[in-house]
Amino acid sequence: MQATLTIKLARVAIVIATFALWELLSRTGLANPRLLPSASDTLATLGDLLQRSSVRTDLLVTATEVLTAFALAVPMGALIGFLIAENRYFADVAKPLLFFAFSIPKSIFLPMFILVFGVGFAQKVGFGFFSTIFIVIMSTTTAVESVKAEHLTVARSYGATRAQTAFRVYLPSMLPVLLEALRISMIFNLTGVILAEMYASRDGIGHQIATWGENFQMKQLLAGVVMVAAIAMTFNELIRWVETRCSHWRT
Amino acid sequence: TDTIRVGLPTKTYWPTTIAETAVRQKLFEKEGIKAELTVYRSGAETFEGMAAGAADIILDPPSLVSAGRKKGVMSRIVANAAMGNFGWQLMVPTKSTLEVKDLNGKKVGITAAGSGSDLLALWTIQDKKIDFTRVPVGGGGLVPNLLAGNVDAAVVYSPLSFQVAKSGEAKTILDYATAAPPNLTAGWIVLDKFAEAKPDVVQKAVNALYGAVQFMRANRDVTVKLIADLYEMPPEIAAMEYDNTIMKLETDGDMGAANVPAAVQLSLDLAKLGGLKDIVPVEDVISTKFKPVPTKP
Amino acid sequence: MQPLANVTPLKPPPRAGAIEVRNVGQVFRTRSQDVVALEDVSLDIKPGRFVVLVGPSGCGKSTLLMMMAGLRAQTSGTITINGAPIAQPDPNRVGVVFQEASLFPWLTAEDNVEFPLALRGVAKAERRAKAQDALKLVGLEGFGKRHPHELSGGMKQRVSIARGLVQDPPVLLMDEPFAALDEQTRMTMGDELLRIWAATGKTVVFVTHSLTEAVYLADEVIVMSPRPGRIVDQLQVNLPRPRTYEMLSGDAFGALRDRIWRHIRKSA
Amino acid sequence: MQPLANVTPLKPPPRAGAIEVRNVGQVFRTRSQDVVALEDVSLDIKPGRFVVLVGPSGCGKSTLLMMMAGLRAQTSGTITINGAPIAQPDPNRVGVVFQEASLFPWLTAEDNVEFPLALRGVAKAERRAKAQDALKLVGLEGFGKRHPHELSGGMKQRVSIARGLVQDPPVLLMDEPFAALDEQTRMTMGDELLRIWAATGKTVVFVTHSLTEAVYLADEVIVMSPRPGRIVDQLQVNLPRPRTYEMLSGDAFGALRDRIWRHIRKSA
Amino acid sequence: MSAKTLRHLIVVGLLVLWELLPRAGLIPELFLPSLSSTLLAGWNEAAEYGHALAVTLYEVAVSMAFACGGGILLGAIVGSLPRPRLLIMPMVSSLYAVPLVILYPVFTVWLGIGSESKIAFASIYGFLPTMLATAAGIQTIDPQLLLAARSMGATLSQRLVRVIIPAAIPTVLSGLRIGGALVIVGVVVSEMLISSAGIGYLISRYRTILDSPHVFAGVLLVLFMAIAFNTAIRWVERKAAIWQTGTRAGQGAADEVGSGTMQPAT
Ligand SMILES: Nc1ncnc2c1ncn2[C@@H]1O[C@H](COP(=O)(O)OP(=O)(O)OP(=O)(O)O)[C@@H](O)[C@H]1O
Ligand SMILES: Nc1ncnc2c1ncn2[C@@H]1O[C@H](COP(=O)(O)OP(=O)(O)OP(=O)(O)O)[C@@H](O)[C@H]1O
Ligand SMILES: [Mg+2]
Ligand SMILES: [Mg+2]
Repeated sequence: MQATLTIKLARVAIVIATFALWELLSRTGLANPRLLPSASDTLATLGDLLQRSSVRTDLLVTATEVLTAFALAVPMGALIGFLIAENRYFADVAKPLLFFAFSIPKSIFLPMFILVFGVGFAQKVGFGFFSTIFIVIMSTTTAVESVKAEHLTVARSYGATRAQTAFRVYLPSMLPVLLEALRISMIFNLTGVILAEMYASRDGIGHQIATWGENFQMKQLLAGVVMVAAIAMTFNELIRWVETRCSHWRT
Repeated sequence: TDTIRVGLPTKTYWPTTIAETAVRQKLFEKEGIKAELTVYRSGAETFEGMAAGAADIILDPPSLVSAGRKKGVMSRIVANAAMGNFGWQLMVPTKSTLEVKDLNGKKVGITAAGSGSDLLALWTIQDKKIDFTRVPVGGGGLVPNLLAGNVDAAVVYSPLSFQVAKSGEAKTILDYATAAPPNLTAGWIVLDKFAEAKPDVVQKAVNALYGAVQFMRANRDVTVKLIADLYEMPPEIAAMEYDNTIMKLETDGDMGAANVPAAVQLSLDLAKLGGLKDIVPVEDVISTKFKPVPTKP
Repeated sequence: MQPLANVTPLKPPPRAGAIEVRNVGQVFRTRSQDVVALEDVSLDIKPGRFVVLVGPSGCGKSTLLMMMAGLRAQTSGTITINGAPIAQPDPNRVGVVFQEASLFPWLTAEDNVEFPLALRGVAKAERRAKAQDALKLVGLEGFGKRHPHELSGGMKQRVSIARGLVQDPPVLLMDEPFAALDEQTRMTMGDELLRIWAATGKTVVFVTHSLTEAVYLADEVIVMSPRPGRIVDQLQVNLPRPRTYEMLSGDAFGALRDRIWRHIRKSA
Repeated sequence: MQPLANVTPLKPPPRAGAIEVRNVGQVFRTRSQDVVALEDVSLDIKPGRFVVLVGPSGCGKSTLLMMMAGLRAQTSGTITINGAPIAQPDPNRVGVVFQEASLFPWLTAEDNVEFPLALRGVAKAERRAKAQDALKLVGLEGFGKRHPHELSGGMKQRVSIARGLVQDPPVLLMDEPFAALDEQTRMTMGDELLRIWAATGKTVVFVTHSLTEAVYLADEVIVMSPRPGRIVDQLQVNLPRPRTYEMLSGDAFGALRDRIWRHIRKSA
Repeated sequence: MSAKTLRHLIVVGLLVLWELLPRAGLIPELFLPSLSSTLLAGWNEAAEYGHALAVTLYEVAVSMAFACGGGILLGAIVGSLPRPRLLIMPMVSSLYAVPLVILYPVFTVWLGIGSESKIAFASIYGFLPTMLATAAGIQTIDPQLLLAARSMGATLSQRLVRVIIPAAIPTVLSGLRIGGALVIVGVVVSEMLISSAGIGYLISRYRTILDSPHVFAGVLLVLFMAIAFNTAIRWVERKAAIWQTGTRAGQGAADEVGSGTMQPAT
């Protein structure tokens, strides 16, 4: 089913309402405007920030890091996840271990990434990768497990190879779960890269945001957060677009 | 040419101003080296950065050097950067009537347990013979939680302290720059390995850094503008930062000076309050090999 | 690989599709107890024969087919096709039309039919042409762009039959392919199937519950007993080919049908 | 709610199950084009009648049933049961046996049969007893603990029938319930169904592709034309009840069967 | 070698490496103190760690109830209603796109600095993936099953509890797994950022003074929580294996029961 006009309108309405509420809270003083600058102020600040070439460079740096980490983590995570789901033995060995790795706050390991990669592009990408891959693996495993046995039997009867089964049966039937996983992975990835930038860096938007926060520059901080959120949401919408294109067969 | 990687504990902290001035005035170039500045999240992260080999010279308190030596990271302070907690203030919301002595049993915000602000809070407890709960709220949470009333007071660093004082949101009830006994709060630190392998680079680096301090003292307007730019704050607050912090910094940085060992010892003693157990003798923490010769701009 | 039969139904080429089932048994382990689905089943199917399998519900017909297709391992005994055991599915030797349509819901009808060809890397245009032919054959011309959930039960089953035919393997295993079809469509489809079979020399193993259909289609009808499934009778249907609807009311036809009927009644 | 009929098949209680279908149409919107599945269908089914629906594959039988069950809204026209329109499924008035078994794979056979009772909060013991009876009725005694994937195609369909019967609604809609069954089981099940129907006074609407079955079971056979589905004939079957297998070879039976057959042939 | 043996071997191998690498000086003790010194540090401060664990466990338990319970319920509701799904899902996933960690210090302004803010943060952190995964899993359910349930008069809540959730069990379980892990991470991270109690607090306090053995003693405790949670989930998974029949996961479960004749897929 596609988003109908009403739903699109409702969505826009909700977005507007959110911003209106934000503006109202701040303007009426229900929330201390020093702590929650109004939406309009924040957006104006955002406009100013985007004028600055340094901020644009930071955004570009962060975006490159994020995309690189994502492009590495997703295929690799998906492959490992797939292997785990396909191979009982491998699964029994690796699944709990991966789960434990997933459950530890990753920021503990930030120093180790500096140890291995130094401070810079590789370290950000490395940490972004590290923050993302576990969730990709875990989600892929689930997605694989939700595939219907009868569809696999059919493919098997036609002599589908491993790769063919993967791409022609697993992939389409896992798609909804997988796209959701991609969405969540992107958020982990983004957070990972930003954390790495906050931890140690020479540039990148995370570094800026950390500074604004410590300096109690709430407008800039919120504008920065809106900026990052906007990037993530754009990505979300991209996936949604893929979703509507690919899943129309679902009723 | 050699590159020296300078690790700075946060962006809006005076070491960044020093290093940036040195870069902008081309003092490193004049010494024949290149500098690469990296900003870390806090002092401990900076130290980890150096230990991981990502920074050659950093600014941190002696306590971390001491703790690091016990953990196999061999480094020393090569230059004395500051002998006081300039700009650090114990603040309460403007409307609050609390005095320092009234804080007994109250909640006081600090950035992180074991951090500089924690040490000052602990010192306050000891010195004023009161007891209060220290609540770590992170750098970003300090002022918001103070204003929201989640904490009754907070140990605020500069120039944030100046900023909120100026805006009238909070007021100072204790200025650590004057109240706390002078001790070596921060120095420039290098790994022993690096000092041995490239003593000349270290020497040149400290020359440039102290050249920057000299330059800043001599050029108020330029520096105030730089601070305002770097920290993204109004010039009047930048000026307060200049007057109350930059002007108080050590100008020669000589670790061989007579008052240094006692100042370092005091610094380590304070850190003990914060739970530091890994104390090494003062002479292991400092190096007197380098005496900065400020680079002329 | 030979071209799809229905395009040029001229000469019956010799196809090699001998099936040998030797003392095959199948035991399912369930949570509660072991179920003996098949016991000591032996069969010899000569290449090019049309063999129909009948038997009461749950007697193991589908299970036997799955084993012949290499989709399930037997608990005991051996199954060979052209002398070689089938340890795993081999679409070059055996094609299957499943009892439940099991179409891929994310593919359109024609993409579903093309699926086995796509797996073999057949070029898009050729694939499409073959799929169109097969869909036409099952009376679904013009429905190629629909997704399975937009089709009726019988239509889905026909897509599934088309998918089985398009592969053109020497052995075709069909599990109640016409169950969801009305009598008229069923007859047309039966005739089409016979035509393809005659033209290509395939071996067909066909499961049905309609005894009339069984006799009408078969060279040989194999009757199975209820659990544990065993073979209780094996009838040669010596009616002349091509078969006509008139034969349905003939005595020979009636006699064969009755004989099967008695077997099934007895065993139930 | 009345007790399950087969437990006490003594007196036929009067059940209210009048179905009125007035000028009903159904248009499906697909990506490519609009499909008119049903056009101007009107029907009047008196309470307690056994009505059989026949028609070529894809003519809209299932669609019509879904609309009667309140599971799909018609595009035009009205459907009422006992005078009240059915905007949504109402198990107190209508029960459905689907064309595809649609059992819950995570429930055992008996839990599947109990499911509708559990929804109504029937006590465990009563539920279990009724489910056992229903399973016995469909010849699946002893299979209660199996999961659907451990059952054969026909067995699944029978579980689904049992699930429909256990609900005991005044109107029972059955979509090709016997399609996957062998002739023997099919006949037994048909007789059982007639017995329950006679004992409970239900209204039954039954879809089948077997014309013999249609005439054997029905009070009335409704013949539909292919897309767009319309009603082309409505035959009263006035054979006496109880029906016997001997009637199958009678002339009256043959004549009725032939008449339907001609309709279907013509329209195909 | 059985999978379990190999896994245990790997764990033992990792532990040995943990002991040896720092001892051999291959990794500075600052980054990874040896296992023995970590255990010793934990043992010496056992009381302190015990107290912190109690605080953290409490926060984890409450957040888990919110995140997993609420996430599954809402995910199931939203996932099964097409219109709300189209409306709400984009909102929810966009909401999750806001980097909460960055805003956490500001959040405490409204949520306070005690356990409430940790619970709120961890709940949100774990809630969204659980909900998203559940809702996505719902979409893979065979619509025919819902139709059947509807025909039998199942109310919305009955459909939810009796059809949607069981049918989506594999996805729901993994949502639970991910959500649960995130709750643990969320509580610890928020404690690390702002708090005066809990394991996260200890980790960040010891980290600030570069006391790495004590830091890793804390990490070890976090790991133990994860192990405990994993054990619990596996227990649920085994109980639920029977629900997954008909899917890949179910095939695995069936294999376990022992229909040994099944061939491996592909
Ligand atoms: N996976 C399984 N686990 C346990 N028992 C099974 C399994 N599959 C089939 N069976 C049992 O094996 C027997 C034979 O099943 P099969 O599907 O081969 O029957 P069939 O002859 O095709 O019946 P139908 O005509 O109803 O399709 C049945 O009793 C069934 O319950
Ligand atoms: N969801 C849908 N979208 C589009 N078309 C549909 C949809 N459902 C059914 N149709 C079309 O409506 C027509 C009638 O379908 P229906 O399932 O009612 O047929 P039927 O009489 O039950 O056939 P069969 O005997 O094969 O089960 C078919 O042409 C089918 O393709
Ligand atoms: Mg079968
Ligand atoms: Mg139908």
